[in-house]
Amino acid sequence: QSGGTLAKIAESGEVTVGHRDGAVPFSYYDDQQQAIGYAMDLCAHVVDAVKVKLDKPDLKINYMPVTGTTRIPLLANGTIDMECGTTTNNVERQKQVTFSTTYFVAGVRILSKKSAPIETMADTAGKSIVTLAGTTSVKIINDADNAENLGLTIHVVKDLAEGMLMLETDRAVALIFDDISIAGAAATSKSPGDYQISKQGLSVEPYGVMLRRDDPEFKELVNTTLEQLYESGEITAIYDKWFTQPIPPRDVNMNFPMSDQLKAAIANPTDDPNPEVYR
Amino acid sequence: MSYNWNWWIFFEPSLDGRNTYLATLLWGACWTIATSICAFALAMLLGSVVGVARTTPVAWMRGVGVVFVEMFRNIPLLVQMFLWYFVLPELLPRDAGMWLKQLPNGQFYTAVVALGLYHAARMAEVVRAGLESLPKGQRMAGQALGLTLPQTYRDVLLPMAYRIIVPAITSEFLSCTKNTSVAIAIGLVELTGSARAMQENSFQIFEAFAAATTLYLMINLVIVFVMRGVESLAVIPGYGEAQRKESLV
Amino acid sequence: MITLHNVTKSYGKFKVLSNCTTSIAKGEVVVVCGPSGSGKSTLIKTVNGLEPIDSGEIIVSGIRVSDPGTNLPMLRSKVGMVFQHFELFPHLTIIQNLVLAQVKVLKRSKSVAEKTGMALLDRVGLVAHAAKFPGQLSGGQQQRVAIARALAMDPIAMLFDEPTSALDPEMINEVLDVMVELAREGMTMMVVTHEMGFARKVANRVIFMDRGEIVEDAEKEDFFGTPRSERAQHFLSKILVQ
Amino acid sequence: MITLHNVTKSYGKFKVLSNCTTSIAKGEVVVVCGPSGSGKSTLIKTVNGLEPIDSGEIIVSGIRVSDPGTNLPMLRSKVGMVFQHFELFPHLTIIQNLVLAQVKVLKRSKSVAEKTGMALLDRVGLVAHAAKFPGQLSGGQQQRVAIARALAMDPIAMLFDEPTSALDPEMINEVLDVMVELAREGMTMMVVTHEMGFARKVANRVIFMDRGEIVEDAEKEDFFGTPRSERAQHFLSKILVQ
Amino acid sequence: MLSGFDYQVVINALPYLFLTGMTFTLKLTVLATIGGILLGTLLAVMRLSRHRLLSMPAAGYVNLLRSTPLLLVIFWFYFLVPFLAQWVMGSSTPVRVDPFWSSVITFTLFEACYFCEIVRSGIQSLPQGQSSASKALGMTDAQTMIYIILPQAMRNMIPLILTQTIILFQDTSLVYVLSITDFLGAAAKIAQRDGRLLEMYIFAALVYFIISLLASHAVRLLQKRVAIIR
Ligand SMILES: Nc1ncnc2c1ncn2[C@@H]1O[C@H](COP(=O)(O)OP(=O)(O)OP(=O)(O)O)[C@@H](O)[C@H]1O
Ligand SMILES: Nc1ncnc2c1ncn2[C@@H]1O[C@H](COP(=O)(O)OP(=O)(O)OP(=O)(O)O)[C@@H](O)[C@H]1O
Ligand SMILES: [Mg+2]
Ligand SMILES: [Mg+2]
Repeated sequence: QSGGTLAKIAESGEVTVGHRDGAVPFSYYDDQQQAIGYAMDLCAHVVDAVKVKLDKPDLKINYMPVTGTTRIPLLANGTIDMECGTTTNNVERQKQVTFSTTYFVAGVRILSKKSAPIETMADTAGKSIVTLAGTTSVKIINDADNAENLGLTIHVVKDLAEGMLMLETDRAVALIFDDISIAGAAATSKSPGDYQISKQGLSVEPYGVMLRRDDPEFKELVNTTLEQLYESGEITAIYDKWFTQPIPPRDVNMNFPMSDQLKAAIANPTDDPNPEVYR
Repeated sequence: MSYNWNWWIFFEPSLDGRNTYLATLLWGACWTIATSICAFALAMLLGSVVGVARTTPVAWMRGVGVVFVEMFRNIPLLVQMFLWYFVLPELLPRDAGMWLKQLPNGQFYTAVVALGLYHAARMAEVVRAGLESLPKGQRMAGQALGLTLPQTYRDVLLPMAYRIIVPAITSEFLSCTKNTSVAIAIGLVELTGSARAMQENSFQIFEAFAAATTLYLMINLVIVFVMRGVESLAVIPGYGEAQRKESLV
Repeated sequence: MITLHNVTKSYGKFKVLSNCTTSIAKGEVVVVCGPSGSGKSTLIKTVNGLEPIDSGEIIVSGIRVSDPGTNLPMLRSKVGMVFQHFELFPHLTIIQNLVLAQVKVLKRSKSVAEKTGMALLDRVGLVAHAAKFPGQLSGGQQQRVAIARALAMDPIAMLFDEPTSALDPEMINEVLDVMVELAREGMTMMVVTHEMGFARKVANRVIFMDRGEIVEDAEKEDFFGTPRSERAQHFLSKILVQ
Repeated sequence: MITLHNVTKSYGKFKVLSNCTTSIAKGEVVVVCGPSGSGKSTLIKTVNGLEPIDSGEIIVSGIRVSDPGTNLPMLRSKVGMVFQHFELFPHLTIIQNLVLAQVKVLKRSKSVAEKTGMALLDRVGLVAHAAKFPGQLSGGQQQRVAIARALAMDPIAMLFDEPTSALDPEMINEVLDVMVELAREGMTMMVVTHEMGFARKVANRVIFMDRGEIVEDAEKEDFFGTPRSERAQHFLSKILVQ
Repeated sequence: MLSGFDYQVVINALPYLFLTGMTFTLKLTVLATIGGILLGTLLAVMRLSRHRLLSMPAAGYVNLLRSTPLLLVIFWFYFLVPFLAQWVMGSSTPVRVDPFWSSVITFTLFEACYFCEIVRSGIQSLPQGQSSASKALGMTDAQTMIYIILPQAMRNMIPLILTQTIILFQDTSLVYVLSITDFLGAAAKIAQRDGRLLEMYIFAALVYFIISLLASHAVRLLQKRVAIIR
């Protein structure tokens, strides 16, 4: 199919992987400023599959950092060919882009300081909270704010690091975002012991590789690759490498065994954006 | 892979669930205007003081002026915003820092201060240039009549200097308005920020940016229009004509 | 009235004034001349402290100008000064130009100041222009306003720095006429000018400067009769050749 | 040599020149005078086409200046011009100022041009300054260089636009001396100036302008003797009073 | 918190900050300056042209970009450039443009407007008498431009151009909002990885300050050297 991603890659001889620069442990920078992480490993398999498919073993791979703001436009305008990070698969986004099979199931939760703990959205009433620009959390928070009349001051920042900074410096009492990411941020912060994560989840967030719409050929290739990893059980090794063992650059251990939701999603691969499917 | 235009997006409800996207953009424009006006008022005030300081015969005042100007114009505005927003509260005593951080609309005040000081440095140079463009004899004439130095500045030098720099003030004001957009880096949801938020959530990049650009153009036009009025108020009969004649000969 | 004793001033290594000594009695008119850059403007500006001096002494009507404690604004209000480029305040009307310092410095009421101002404008023949701005007058008219502005402060002496050299030839005389009249009325005047016709007519003494020194300081008759220094002779021959 | 016939020019509604007619013979020296803004500068600039005219005719040495087909650069290279503000090229040294147009316009070799240039600098007494920049010379010196620059093109006529009015009094004569000498050597000259001493000494004819018109065009003796128009009388009385 | 100021963090980060970050910033500054001057001169000549077909579009472009905040322009071009490249290269899909080149294009297109105004006023500000004098010597319009106007205009413009370049150097920090690794971006990345924001921001401010200050000082010295003696 002309105009498809595979054709574009074949034509230009290069593929560009969009990644996040601080989404521990999905895609983030190590000591050498190389993008690494769970999602990056999965995407490496996709790239390998592309090489085989196009018979181009010396395919050039570009890495490009994206933010919540830039990831969708950059995918749409052809700057990146896939995005490997912590992007939630949901219905609104499906109008612009599409997603591979789900490779992680997160939930939005609240990170706060132990000295001023926050458990539920109601606890944040009248206070300043922070979340990340261009993410699904923004909508969740706004909906809660409107529904419960919380009178929140909502700060929307560029990335997780800035969000942590707001929380660290008491500009906000809570950082509300995907549980695994805030866990990563807290774990790699200066004093991990100061923070706590709420028990209650505000939503279910299936992650997938974000791809351009209307390109079934490429999506097929990505899905096949992932499903092969799921079937062969290779996924467990990759998962453990990032979630239950010490990871670079500072040998922090996320201690985050695979959830039942993810196990189910791996047993029955799906790219469904509907949260109910994963509950 | 082509881009899906959707101009109706402006009338759809935005993420906050209360306003349409158009309304959020207009709110953003209001923040832009408010920030810009407050910051520029600060810049005019401080800039005038520093600009005057740089032209006085008093050595230490000139020194302070130089330090102020060099300091605030040689650090990128974005970095200055970060310093004011993230670094300053940490350098203050704990309670003062906490108070600062929990100030409602903290980003707004920070943006006003950061922008105000940044543009004050540039206004100081403008005011100085205005004062220096006056014939040296004007200061002497004022003093020869027995006016004190402050009187000479207030009644003789500054009224002329301000008239001369009206065009420069206009362009500084325009630049200040544009620079408010840098405040998105500390989370102020002004016009560029609300366009960005609209883009993130609706994915209609070019509609959002086109609307923001149009609004900026309109704000610009209004400023230019108002400053034209100021300029015509500042005209002194005979003064400009003499200048114009001279440039012809 | 005005005494200068050993006045010296340098810009860096460059001596603008060296050991200038002279004095001007009440009612005397002294013309200062000399080549460009010889320090005439600087000398005349030291008299009311517009140019600070490095050493020496200047006494104006009993006040030591160069003393750090001297109230310079007060002194200056007593000594009128007229500049080469008029230096009217362009943003003020003619009458406002005359009123400003009377109100701010002499603390006169606005109405008194305006009355004084109008009387002086009448004297220089410019009442009709009171409401105009300086830019709307010709050079000669502007200079007459400048003289009126200085007179409004009731000065005890007047300093002129080349008052006619920025004027078109046709306008020089209207200004000189005002100055001649002033001299006749007994005003103490120190005038930097190249207008030797004026010097001949009203000066009591002529001071000739060169390279920061007072080379010649003579009665008018002596100066135009038998100038002693070669430099002064040379200068006069150049300037009077036409 | 130079003929102007019914020359007219307006800026918008404002008539700068109206029906100016005169002619200058070879070797003649004509002085143009008149009040400020009367159109003297404009008139002289029409002669070498620096100011285009609206109607009328100008012929210089047989060439019709106002014809669209005229090679203006060629014409201009034959007519020297000296400006009030010298207009030396500040980024070039004195000798480079003299050489540039010789090389670029007359296509002389650089060495020939330099020789000519040095000879002319010698004539105006400035060889020693050949390597300096214009900004390092006094006004009088700069104007002498400007004259030398014009002469370097071997002009058949010279135009002067108030060549001394931007100069200090002492420097006026050093420039006038060069001009007087030039006139004595038989150069055709058209000179806008207020220096009536110069006019008396070397002019053949005097043209008096007012409000864009040539009001008076007379032999020197007649002009200074019995000027006919009232305006000219008035002007002369003002300018010569000293 | 200041008591915990950690110099070691800064020292460890130096190679990354300068080899990756500052290199990017300086390369971007230099290329955008060169591109901006070339395009800006072209725009200036167009604006000064008597043909409206040339002057109008140039004026429109310059005025549009000058009334839009740089940050918005950065967003615009970052997302638009691939489409532009597709159009220019006649490709069937939007073309991937490296963030570096995307930034270079953005800043070139933006700064050209400012350089355009510098060049334009540089040419216009020369006294009329100079071109009169040149023409009076018989030089043609072109010769007047080449030998008299441009050499003087250029010398008058050099300080302004260099000052604009220093502003550009500072403005490049705005690519931070796109997570591009310029100097500020590098500092921010280290800061977030090591949780040392204060140290990194203060250090970044210091570096920008010193470089800009030295550069503007150098411009002032140069200004005296190239200035025409008047
Ligand atoms: N601020 C200054 N710094 C350095 N030198 C100065 C300064 N002001 C004046 N001078 C120099 O001092 C000398 C005397 O200047 P002054 O203006 O008194 O001369 P003048 O006799 O009035 O000349 P003119 O007839 O040109 O007005 C000149 O050589 C001038 O260059
Ligand atoms: N480009 C122009 N546009 C409009 N008016 C002009 C222009 N150039 C000159 N004038 C007007 O034309 C008139 C004649 O000007 P010109 O310079 O020829 O006078 P002038 O006799 O040389 O005066 P001066 O003695 O002041 O040099 C003046 O009133 C001037 O204002
Ligand atoms: Mg002087
Ligand atoms: Mg003229």
